[in-house]
Amino acid sequence: MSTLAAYATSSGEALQFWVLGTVAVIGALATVFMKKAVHSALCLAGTMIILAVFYLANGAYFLGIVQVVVYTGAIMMLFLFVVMLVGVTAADSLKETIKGQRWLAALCGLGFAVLLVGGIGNASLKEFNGLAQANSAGNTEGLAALIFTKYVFAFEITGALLITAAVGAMVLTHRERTERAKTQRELAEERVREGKHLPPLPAPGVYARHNAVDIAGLLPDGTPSELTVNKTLRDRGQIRDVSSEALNDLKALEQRSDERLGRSGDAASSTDDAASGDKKEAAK
Amino acid sequence: MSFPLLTATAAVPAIGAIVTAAVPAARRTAAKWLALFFSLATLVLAIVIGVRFAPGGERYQLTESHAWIADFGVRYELGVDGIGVALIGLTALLIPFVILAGWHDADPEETGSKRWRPTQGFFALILMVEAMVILSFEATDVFLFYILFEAMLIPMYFLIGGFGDRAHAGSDEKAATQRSYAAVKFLLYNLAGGLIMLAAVIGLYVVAGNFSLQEIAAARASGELEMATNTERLLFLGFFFAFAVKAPLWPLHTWLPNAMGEATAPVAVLITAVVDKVGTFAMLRFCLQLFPEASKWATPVILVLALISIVYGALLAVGQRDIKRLVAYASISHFGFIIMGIFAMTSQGQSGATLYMINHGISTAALMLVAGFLISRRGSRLIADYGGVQKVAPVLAGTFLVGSLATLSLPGLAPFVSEFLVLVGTFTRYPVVGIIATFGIVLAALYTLVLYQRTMTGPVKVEVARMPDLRVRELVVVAPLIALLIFLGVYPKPVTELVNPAVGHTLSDVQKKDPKPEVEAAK
Amino acid sequence: MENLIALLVAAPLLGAAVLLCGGRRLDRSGHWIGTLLAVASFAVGVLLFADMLGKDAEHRALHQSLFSWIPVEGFQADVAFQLDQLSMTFVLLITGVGSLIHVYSIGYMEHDERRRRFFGYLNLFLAAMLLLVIADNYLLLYVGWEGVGLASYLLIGFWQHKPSAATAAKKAFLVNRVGDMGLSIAIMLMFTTFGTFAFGPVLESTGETSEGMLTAIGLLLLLAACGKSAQVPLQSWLGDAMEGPTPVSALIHAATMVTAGVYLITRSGAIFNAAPDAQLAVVIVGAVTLLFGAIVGCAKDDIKKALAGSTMSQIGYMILAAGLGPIGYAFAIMHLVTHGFFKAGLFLGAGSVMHGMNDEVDMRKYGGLRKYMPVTFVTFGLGYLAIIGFPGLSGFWSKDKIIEAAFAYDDGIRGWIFGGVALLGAGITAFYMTRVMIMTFFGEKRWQPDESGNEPHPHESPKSMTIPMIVLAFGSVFAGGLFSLNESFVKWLEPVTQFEHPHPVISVPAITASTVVVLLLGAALAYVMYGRKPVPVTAPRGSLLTRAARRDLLQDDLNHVVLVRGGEHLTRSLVYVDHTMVDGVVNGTAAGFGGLSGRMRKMQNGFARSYAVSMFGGTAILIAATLLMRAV
Amino acid sequence: MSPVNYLYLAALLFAIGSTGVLIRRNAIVVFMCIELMLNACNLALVTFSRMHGNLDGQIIAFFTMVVAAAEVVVGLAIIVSLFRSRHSASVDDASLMKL
Repeated sequence: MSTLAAYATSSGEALQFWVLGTVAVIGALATVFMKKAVHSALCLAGTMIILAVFYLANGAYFLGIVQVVVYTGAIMMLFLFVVMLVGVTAADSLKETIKGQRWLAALCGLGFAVLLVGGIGNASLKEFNGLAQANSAGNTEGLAALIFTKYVFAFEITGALLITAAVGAMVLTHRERTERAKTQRELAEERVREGKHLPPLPAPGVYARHNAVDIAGLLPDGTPSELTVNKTLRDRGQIRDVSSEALNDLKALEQRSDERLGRSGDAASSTDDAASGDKKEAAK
Repeated sequence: MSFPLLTATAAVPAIGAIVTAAVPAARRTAAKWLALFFSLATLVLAIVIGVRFAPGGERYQLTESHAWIADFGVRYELGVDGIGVALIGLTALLIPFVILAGWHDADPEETGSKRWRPTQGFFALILMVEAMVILSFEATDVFLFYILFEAMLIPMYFLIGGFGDRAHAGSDEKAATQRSYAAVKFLLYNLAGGLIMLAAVIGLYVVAGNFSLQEIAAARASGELEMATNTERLLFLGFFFAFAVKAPLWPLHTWLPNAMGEATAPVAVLITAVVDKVGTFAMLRFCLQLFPEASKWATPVILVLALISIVYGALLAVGQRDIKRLVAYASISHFGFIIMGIFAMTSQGQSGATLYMINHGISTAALMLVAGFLISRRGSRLIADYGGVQKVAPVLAGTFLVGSLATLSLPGLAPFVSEFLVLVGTFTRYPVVGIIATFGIVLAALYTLVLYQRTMTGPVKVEVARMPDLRVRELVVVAPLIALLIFLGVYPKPVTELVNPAVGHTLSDVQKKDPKPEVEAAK
Repeated sequence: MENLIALLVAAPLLGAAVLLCGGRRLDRSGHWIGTLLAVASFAVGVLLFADMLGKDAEHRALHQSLFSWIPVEGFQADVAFQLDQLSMTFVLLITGVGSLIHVYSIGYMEHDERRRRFFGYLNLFLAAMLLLVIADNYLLLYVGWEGVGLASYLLIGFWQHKPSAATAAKKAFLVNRVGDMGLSIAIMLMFTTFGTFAFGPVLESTGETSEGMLTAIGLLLLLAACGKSAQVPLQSWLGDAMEGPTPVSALIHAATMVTAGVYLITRSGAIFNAAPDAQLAVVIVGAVTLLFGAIVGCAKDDIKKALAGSTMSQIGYMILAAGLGPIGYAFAIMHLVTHGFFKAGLFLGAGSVMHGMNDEVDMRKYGGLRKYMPVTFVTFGLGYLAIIGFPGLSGFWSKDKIIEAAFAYDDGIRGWIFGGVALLGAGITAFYMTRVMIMTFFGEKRWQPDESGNEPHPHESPKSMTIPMIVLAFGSVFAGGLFSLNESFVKWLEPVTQFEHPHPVISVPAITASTVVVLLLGAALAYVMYGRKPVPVTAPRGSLLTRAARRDLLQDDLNHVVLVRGGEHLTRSLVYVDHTMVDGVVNGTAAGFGGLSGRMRKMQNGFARSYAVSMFGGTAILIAATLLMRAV
Repeated sequence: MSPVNYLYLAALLFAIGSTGVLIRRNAIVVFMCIELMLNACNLALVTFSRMHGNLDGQIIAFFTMVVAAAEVVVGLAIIVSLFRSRHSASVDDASLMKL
């Protein structure tokens, strides 16, 4: 591998770069433009893995592995967790609300790209030393030698930073209980006192066709009752309204049973249908 | 080392301000007497300066010099020439009268206003202004002068905004609104001027390498310090703009009528008779001395602006309905004369301009303070609210008339001497300008006499029928001023002799000589 | 002797200071102090006069230098006095007539509670007027010049509670200021030309500058003279000035102050002699004014205003004479002195009439007063005969000489024109003075009770008033003859003003004869119009000319439309401009910044992404700038 | 092929990421875009390391990763608590910076 890190790359690496590079860019674009956060996260993970490959290709073996294990493995999963927590199905609307924001953003992005590319193009980057010498004692050992000598303070401080971040995350997400949790009895009494809903809330999901918690139970007239759905889902607006579906199903059922029972409707088409049905039956 | 007389003269009122401010509110009468005492002590010191100063001697005398901000070459440098001595004298002279005239202006019991007014603060602020103005007349370090030039805005701001004229048609709140408008306008105008000057001060430092007026001027004169034409002009404009705002010159004048209208009469006197003089003084001392070529370059435009000020101020004074605003516009006209005299660059013009600063200070003080007494009696600033005062309060009317006559430069009273000198000085070099400016004297007669006629003569109005005549305290304020007006009108020699050598120096700075009379020139 | 000169001014000045600052405790003695000091000044004048007569003509001028007034580099103004024959003449006239009028005022102002102040003002006037005539340079003259303006302002507006008086005072001061402007510019011009404005050096070196410059100075001095002496076009204040107490009208607006213009022109004779164009202007102004004043005098029913018109006209004569150069100066001054006598006498007579008639001034409400106030009638009558130039009386001697000199102005057409105008003026003078005389003292009594039912009871005035009138009447009768005796007056003034004998275009006896004929014609016409039939109490509408003359030939209306209205519009629009434009620019800047920050605030929409865009954009721009700098 | 191409790729990814930050309103996606930008930087650093023949670039990239990890932890915690109080993960809902 060390020979690959010379000033001119092998054609294999070139091929790899062009193929994977294209995929990485597509992944990045998808990250930005996918409506659902989950899809964005997955695309990003893909891009990161490709980057890991590039690290390896550039002789940064340790980083390549870390990229896969820590970044793609841990951090991206953390993202997915949060996405799930916040609501996996909620799709963002990509409609812009701030006037001119999109154009300005595009302009900025384009400007950055042009500037950076222009800057790199202008820089005199002809010399390539390759990592052959640096990696001679092994890449990980080389890094370790640097980290624990030259960069030891930075390393220690990043350690402290990580701990602080961990503590900070706990503090941020932790909710302090300021009062004693109510017992079940107290809750029951409270409910009676308020006189709102004495019996248990109705159960959701009359039709257990989906994971029924997010489907409202239907009232006798076929309209959904929001009471049947978990409060969290209600607040998030993630109730799936199946009432119209149910009503349509009901209609279809009725029609089918009509056909089955040979009852004819008043419309001509239905008589035709009936006639054709009769023919079918006759053919049988 | 000799006794630092100049520092002491500025320090006495400054200490007085601190002491006065420290007096508890319950003992405010003591604060008044303290303030008066300190202002009189300053006057004594100013007289000592006048005695110690030798008009024919060195240009700057009684000099003091101490290192201050060594990194930037800023020094605490003081020194006075004849012009400075005269103006220090004017300031020290007027402040006791201002304090006496404002004896009750900030007293919650006397004014009957429910608003809380710290009496001691009023007098402390006046003394503070005095200290800064005197020090600015003494400073020969450009940076030190700049700091004082700006710093005196702070006490003035509070004096205008905090202790305004009670006499309004509307309510206390409305008055307070107008007052703060006037105070903010005053502050913003002058700050804007000061900021531009700051840029020029820094520019001067970059060019010259230090802030010392004497060193720079000497280097300029000897040719050691060359300035590019454009640099010099830009720096000159930076300085001049600030001074023109303060002076004030048309069209930068609109803050003055507001400030003088809303402030109490003593504070209005402080503005126009004392603080504004720093502007014209600085033109004479800094603009001409530091930037002689640029001054000559800008002369035509400045003369035109001064001319506009003269005629425009007078015409607007005619159109005013408010006594104090009228006096303010009259002052604008007079400042036009002063600036014209300075930039005519003749001995008569500049001596006249310096004399004009003194005389205008005294005459405006006389007129404005009497107007203040009048206004405090009737509680209105509108000319239309008066009539026939002469019948009920003849002494008040008489002093008012003398003040008016001084404003219109009647011969025999001090302003005539200076105005004529300015006109002659201008005429010898710029005849047309001189002739147009002479129209100002007709207009001056118009606005002062119309004011006198409308307020003092005619049938007695019901509201003024019981107006008391001048009280002893008020007479003590006005009588010396009038006596001084007459004395300086008949015998201005003491002042002119003080001023003449300094003017000679200034003229040699700009390398201008008086035009020869035609008859001699022909020979 | 010359040390006494300052006393002339000092005495009345002291009086003014004492009386005006003295307060109430001088109320009872004030008029005596004032009169005493005026008389003292007169006594000093007489003393100096006697001394002067004792010297030979060439060495009579005295000079006193007090102190350096305004010492500035290249500019010397001294307080110094010069008393030559010309000044001496004025000093005697001013202090003499002034003292008489002080005496008269004791009686006239007896019932006025502010009499002390009145005498203070009178003394102030005397001091200023004396300063004017004895100053040895133009700047000090200017001080006196404005000083008399001030005194005149104070005295016209003495009854300040009357708005008309206050307005008249202001008008007088303002119109005078226009003239003063001329004088001050003239002084500046002298300074730039000669480097000085003392009489001696300026008048001696007139030959060293161009005629154009001298013409300019002369015209400016003429403007000054027009203002002070109520000459066209600055004459409008004099009629209104009659709002002041009558002694004021007599002293200031007839005898002394208004003649200051004549003094100025005569004093500056050397300048005018070298500038014929300026002289022509002076002559034209004098001629126009003498007709103007006479016409106005014919139409006025107010006795004082009729006399004011007459004053204007007579001063027109003097100005005309002064404009004629060396042939006229002496006669101008002579007429000035005789006029001082008879016009003061006439005004005092008018005051006496008003005093007896409850301050009624309308001549149509007089009539037949000769029976009630005989002394007044006789003295007034003598003054009347003197002013119309009745042969033998003062006015005849002086006016006739002026007419002669006018005919001698030029060999050609100019002599005829100005001589003719002067002659015509004499006729009109006779007409309007006869009219005044008849309407006041002859005919039926026409006075009626006023609204409150007080009927006037005409009576003779007290002694303090009649004695000055008698003294002045003596002057009106004999002064002219005395002066003309052996040409004594002309010779007296010759060292100062020079003198040339006039050579009129027609013979002198012919002129004298025609003058007499013309004045008889004028008097006869007046008698026919007013003496033969009763005078209506309310004025008839009159011809167009009469109506115009009553309104001072529409000059006031012109002033009103052009100056007052125009000025009001100008100031009002300027106030508007100042508020909306000059201040508006400033306030607009402030409002502009306010508006801009309002806009900027909208950019601060609170959305983090917006801020992020600006950050990114800013970074991009910074990088771009860095790269560009590199590239450059 | 020259390794400079890696730098171009990094620049492109960085620009894409920045555009994403500006366009997206979902805080989580914004965060992902930031990660993308960080990764782009890392790629550049690694490439630089290769160019210069020493490992310092990699070290910096390593530190970047650590810091990114810390940042993600805290950032996500903030998002979670924000979501708890506002029931939304949109960055536009938190427009408290305006008066």
